[in-house]
Amino acid sequence: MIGLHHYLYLSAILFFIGAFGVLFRRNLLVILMSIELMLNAVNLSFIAFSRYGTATMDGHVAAFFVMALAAAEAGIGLAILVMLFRNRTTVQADDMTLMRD
Amino acid sequence: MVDWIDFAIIGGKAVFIWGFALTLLPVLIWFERKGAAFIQDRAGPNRAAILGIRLAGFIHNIADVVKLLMKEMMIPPHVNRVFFMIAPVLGFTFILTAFAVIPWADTLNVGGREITMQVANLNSGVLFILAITSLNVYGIILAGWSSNNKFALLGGLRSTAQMISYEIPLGLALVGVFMVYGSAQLNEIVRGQGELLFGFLPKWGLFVQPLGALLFITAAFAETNRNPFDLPEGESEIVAGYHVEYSGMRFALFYMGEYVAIVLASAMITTLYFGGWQVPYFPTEKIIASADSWLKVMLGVGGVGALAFAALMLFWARRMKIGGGFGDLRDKEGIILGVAHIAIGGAMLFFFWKTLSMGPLPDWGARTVAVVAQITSFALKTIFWCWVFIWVRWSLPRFRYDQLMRLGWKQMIPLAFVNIFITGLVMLWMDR
Amino acid sequence: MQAAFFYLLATLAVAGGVMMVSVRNPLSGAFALILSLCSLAGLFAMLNAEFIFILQVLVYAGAIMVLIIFTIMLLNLRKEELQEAPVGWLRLLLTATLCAVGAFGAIQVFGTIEPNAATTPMEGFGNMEGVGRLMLSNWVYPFEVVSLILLVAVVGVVLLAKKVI
Amino acid sequence: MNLLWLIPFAPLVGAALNGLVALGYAKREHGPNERLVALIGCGASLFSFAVVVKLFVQMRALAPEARVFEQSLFTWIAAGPVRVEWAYWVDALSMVMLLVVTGIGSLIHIYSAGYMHGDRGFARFFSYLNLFMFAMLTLVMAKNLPLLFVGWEGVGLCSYLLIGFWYKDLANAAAGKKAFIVNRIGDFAFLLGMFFLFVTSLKLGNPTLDVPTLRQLAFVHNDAFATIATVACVLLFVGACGKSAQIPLYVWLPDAMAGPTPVSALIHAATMVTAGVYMIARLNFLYDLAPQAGAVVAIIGAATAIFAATIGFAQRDIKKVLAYSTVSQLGYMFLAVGVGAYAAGIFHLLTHAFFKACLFLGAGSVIHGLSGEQDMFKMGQLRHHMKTTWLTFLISSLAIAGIFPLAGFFSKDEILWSVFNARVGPEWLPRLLWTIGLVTAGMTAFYVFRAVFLTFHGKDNVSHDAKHHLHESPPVMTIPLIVLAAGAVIVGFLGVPAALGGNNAIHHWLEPVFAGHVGGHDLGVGLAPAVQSGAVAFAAATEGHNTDLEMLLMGISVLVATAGILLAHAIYVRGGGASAMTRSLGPIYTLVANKFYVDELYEHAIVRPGYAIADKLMYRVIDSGIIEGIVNGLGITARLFGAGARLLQSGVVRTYAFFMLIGFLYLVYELVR
Repeated sequence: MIGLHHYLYLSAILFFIGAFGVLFRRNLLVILMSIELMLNAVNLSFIAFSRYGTATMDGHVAAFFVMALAAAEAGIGLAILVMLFRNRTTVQADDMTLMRD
Repeated sequence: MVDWIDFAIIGGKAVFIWGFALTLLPVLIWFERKGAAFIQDRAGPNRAAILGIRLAGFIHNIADVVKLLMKEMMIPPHVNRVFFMIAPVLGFTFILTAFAVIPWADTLNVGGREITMQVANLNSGVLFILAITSLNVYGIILAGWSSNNKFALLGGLRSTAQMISYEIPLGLALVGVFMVYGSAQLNEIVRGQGELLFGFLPKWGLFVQPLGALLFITAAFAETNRNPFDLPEGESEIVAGYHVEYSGMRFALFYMGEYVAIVLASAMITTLYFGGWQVPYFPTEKIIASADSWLKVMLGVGGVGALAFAALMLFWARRMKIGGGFGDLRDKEGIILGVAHIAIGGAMLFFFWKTLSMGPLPDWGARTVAVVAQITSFALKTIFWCWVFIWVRWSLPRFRYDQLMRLGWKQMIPLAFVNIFITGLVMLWMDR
Repeated sequence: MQAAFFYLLATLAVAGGVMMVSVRNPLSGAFALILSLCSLAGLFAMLNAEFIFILQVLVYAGAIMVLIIFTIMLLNLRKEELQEAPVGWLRLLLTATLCAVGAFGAIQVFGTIEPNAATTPMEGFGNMEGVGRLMLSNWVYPFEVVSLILLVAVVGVVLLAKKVI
Repeated sequence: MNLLWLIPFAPLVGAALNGLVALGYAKREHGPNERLVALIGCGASLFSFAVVVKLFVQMRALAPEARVFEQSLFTWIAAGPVRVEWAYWVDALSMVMLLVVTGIGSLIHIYSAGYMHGDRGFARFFSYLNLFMFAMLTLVMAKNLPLLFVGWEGVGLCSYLLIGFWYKDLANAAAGKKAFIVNRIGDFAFLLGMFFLFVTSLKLGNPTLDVPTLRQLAFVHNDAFATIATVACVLLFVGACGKSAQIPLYVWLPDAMAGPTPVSALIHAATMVTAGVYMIARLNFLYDLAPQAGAVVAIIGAATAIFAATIGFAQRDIKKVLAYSTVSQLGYMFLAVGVGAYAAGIFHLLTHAFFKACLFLGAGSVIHGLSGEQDMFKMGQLRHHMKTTWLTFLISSLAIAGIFPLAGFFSKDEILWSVFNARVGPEWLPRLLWTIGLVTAGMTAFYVFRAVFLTFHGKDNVSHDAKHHLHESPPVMTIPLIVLAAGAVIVGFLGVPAALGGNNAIHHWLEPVFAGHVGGHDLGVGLAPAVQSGAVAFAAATEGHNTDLEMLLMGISVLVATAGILLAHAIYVRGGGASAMTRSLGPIYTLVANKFYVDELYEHAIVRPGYAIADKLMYRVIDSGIIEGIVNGLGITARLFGAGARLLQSGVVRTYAFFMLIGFLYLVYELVR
């Protein structure tokens, strides 16, 4: 029988796959996508808790909010990325070091 | 527990709706060709024949299929092979999936078993369709990008932007429908359209949501990349858009995908704004109650219609003969069709005569009659809308790209908001 | 049956994720991610979250990922731009180890949580109406805030995307 | 009593109003309407006076033991066991002070309206004056020591503000600073004394600083209080020294004459400087427990009296003479309270308020008439020009000299009689103190009449310019003078001793306060023997069991005073004036004229070393070296840390994410653990 733990473990694994992507990759696009994966992993826990934990739909609402924010984040992030690419013709995160000093 | 009969029923329903959509494909292509010919005042395809039967060019489709199947499927160099091959399949599959929630008749009660006449009775079916169609863009985008061709890429980009843009007014126009019928479940919406407005007007979406209907239809045209919104494949600008590098059956898949999308859009328009499977003025109960008369009328009208058609065919065959004809089997086409229709009409009239002496229909029979009537209603409306798609295509010129975007963002989205607002106001005023 | 579906979808989700972080081409990565997201949508459906399942497909797969792919195509990166500078083995090992440790730890934490509602969910659980009612009653303030954030995002994106600021 | 709060707050409102007016006109070309300002200022003061008189009438109607009014406005401090109310409390002693403060204060307000006419800071002056009234009344009416201290500091502040009223003159500002700083030394001691009292009451399980409660505690637990009484009393007396200008903290008062003359009259003669005396009288129960402290007070008082009188001989400035006279007379009062004759001290305070205020105002009138001239050697023969001033000044001078039957006679002789009979210290001490007092009385007569003769009689040294403008002051100034002079004549009869057939009304009025009667409760039952030392002196002064001796002593003091006057007359009217005396005394005169070089002594002994310590040790070593070193060290350390931490800021987003992950892992670890 598949229970809460299965979903939570899957969520943890997906979250850290996403974290690995954020940490390891240099391409800003991939980093952005990794963040989306992390958000989704969290959504999975929300939904799983909603189903097996509280049996209310609050988790669904939370997941909805996460999705809305993810949409906003993706829009803004991509707009910034496009601007960056226009100005510096690169999407490598390691090249963006203007904040260093 | 889902037992095997349920599975079988679901499978049957899936086969039915897909069969319906795919059967409409050649019809649509025929429509397109003949419609174009009609509007351009020419004959259109009329050569391909099997044993002389051309069915006014319908048989030409078979020749097309054979041609496309026999053609070499080119894979140009410098393309991303995997994506190049996946892309056409994606577009086609997603659209077919969306048919799962289209209802085509009222719920059928047979042997204590309730059979909903849609593959999946999802609670938010409309959104499901939106979701699936939004995936449809991947096929185009992928094809455009993987072709490694600047025209293809431009077509893909245009297509993506256009589809994302018009999804918004599409969805917003739907909100009005949700509000009026209080549900996002397609079957519920259709059921809500069975009532009468002011006692004489069917409560169709078209009448309660005129602005919404207009917006939805327009956006649906854009979503299917049909004229006047066929920028992605604008042949005069970017050759053929995203599928410029495709050939053979892969090209055919794109082509079919487009027509299936038209069918889906027509089905959606029908379901949401034109009463779906509802027969105007005859809600399900009424049809069941007067199933005998319905059966008689259907058989009688069908039989007489078939005989009349047969007469027409025979008359045409005689004229052909007088005119000299082609000198081959084609000359016999009118006689063959006429004889066939005499047989069909005779059979129907025979059954009509039988029903006169028959007692009242059993319950399942009555219900089946109702379902058949509703399916017919649904099919006729859908086919009508398919025809409208063709009609518009050959009547209107194409937008310029910036006009397209301006229309979408600056006119349709605000209008959709206005529609929601007005709907809300009216509902408040009417107090539901 | 349920277990089979779960493991199938879970495998697909994990495989998609792993592929996304490992393939070099961002477009391939994006499609891998779409695979992963769609598998997650399936999992949501398995959890009786019908509305969220549809939203997942509609918003994530249908909008966000399209936007990302659109951007990838818009930038139209050349091969050399797609190439990342090689990352040292040490870094790979370190990151992977840390993430593995983190996942292990998170699993440990999750393992302590006891489910308390394993029964079949009530009628209408997870449908659009239920979620909508909850969202506009208990969660109406967050809801409004989210709408404001979206508005801000729209304005921000329009401003950012203008060539001349 | 519900009216109590009106007494201090009416002047406060006046101060606020006039302060606003002053602020509003600060940048304008013309000053505000003087009539209005004076109306507000004098009105507030007179209103308070009216309320006080009403209360006085009410109080007189009560039985002597019940003569207490009380009102608590709100809780001011509530911290742990401490509860300090903003409470007003008026008994017989406070009532005397209230009458003095509001009555004489009102007169001086009125006088000021004339004296300050045309000054740019007219509204500011009245605002300060009203504020002073508020602070002084708070001091007098305070139920507890912290509130008293508020008033104490408040009057100090107003004193500072008013001394430096003409702040554009650097000397005035310096004088204000001097007064303030010297007062702070006393305040410090005062605070320490207060803390001693508080700790004692805390140990007794009833932490309080309310005067009546402390009094009750002192009576019930007089052992506990006796152990700390001496220390506390000496500390409080140091505070009183600062406020009331006693040795060694008297140096600020003569300099304080830099302020406008009404200020000198009100603050530095009649009211504020007597706060020390009032405070000791208020805490009489404590001083009764500490005879040694009383002796210290008496000795310091006597020393101050004669020392200041000596300096008064050689001053040229008319206000300085009066200032030293004030110091001297305050010494007298301390002498009285030191030997336990609190009523005599308060009586002298009362009479002194009248005649000294009158003298100051008279001097002010003279200065006003002479367009700001203060040097007595540039005056003379003014009696022809300023008749009213001359007469009132003369009467007040006779009063301060102690000529029968003016006010000074009765109060001074009562003090001398009390001292003569006192039981403080060894046997010879009261006699010595008495002798000093007597000598001082003669000296007082001499230097006061020196001033009278130099100013109004003698040679006419008025400069030509000044003579041109010479005029009698307007009625608004002379009327207060007349009232005060009348007071200087009449007030003495409140305390006619039994020896002269009087009933000593003021003593009877104050009896409940000093004999242990509080609010109708007879706490004097079971008094410790120590408590009674004051009561004995008091009894000796009032019962008059030795009438003959008392009469004799009175005669001696009057003779001494008359001798002083005659000597002054001989020198300054008939003789060659100052030059002859200067010649005959030579270096001694120089010494006295320079105030015994006390200021210079302080300058070299305290101020210069203080500066040196502040500069060389505090500034250069501690502040620049240690404190700034610490601060700079912190800065340098932070910068070093920053330089180290900056290495972490690579600007690479992934690195930051890496640190976030590590933090997250730690969180997970904490959860798992």
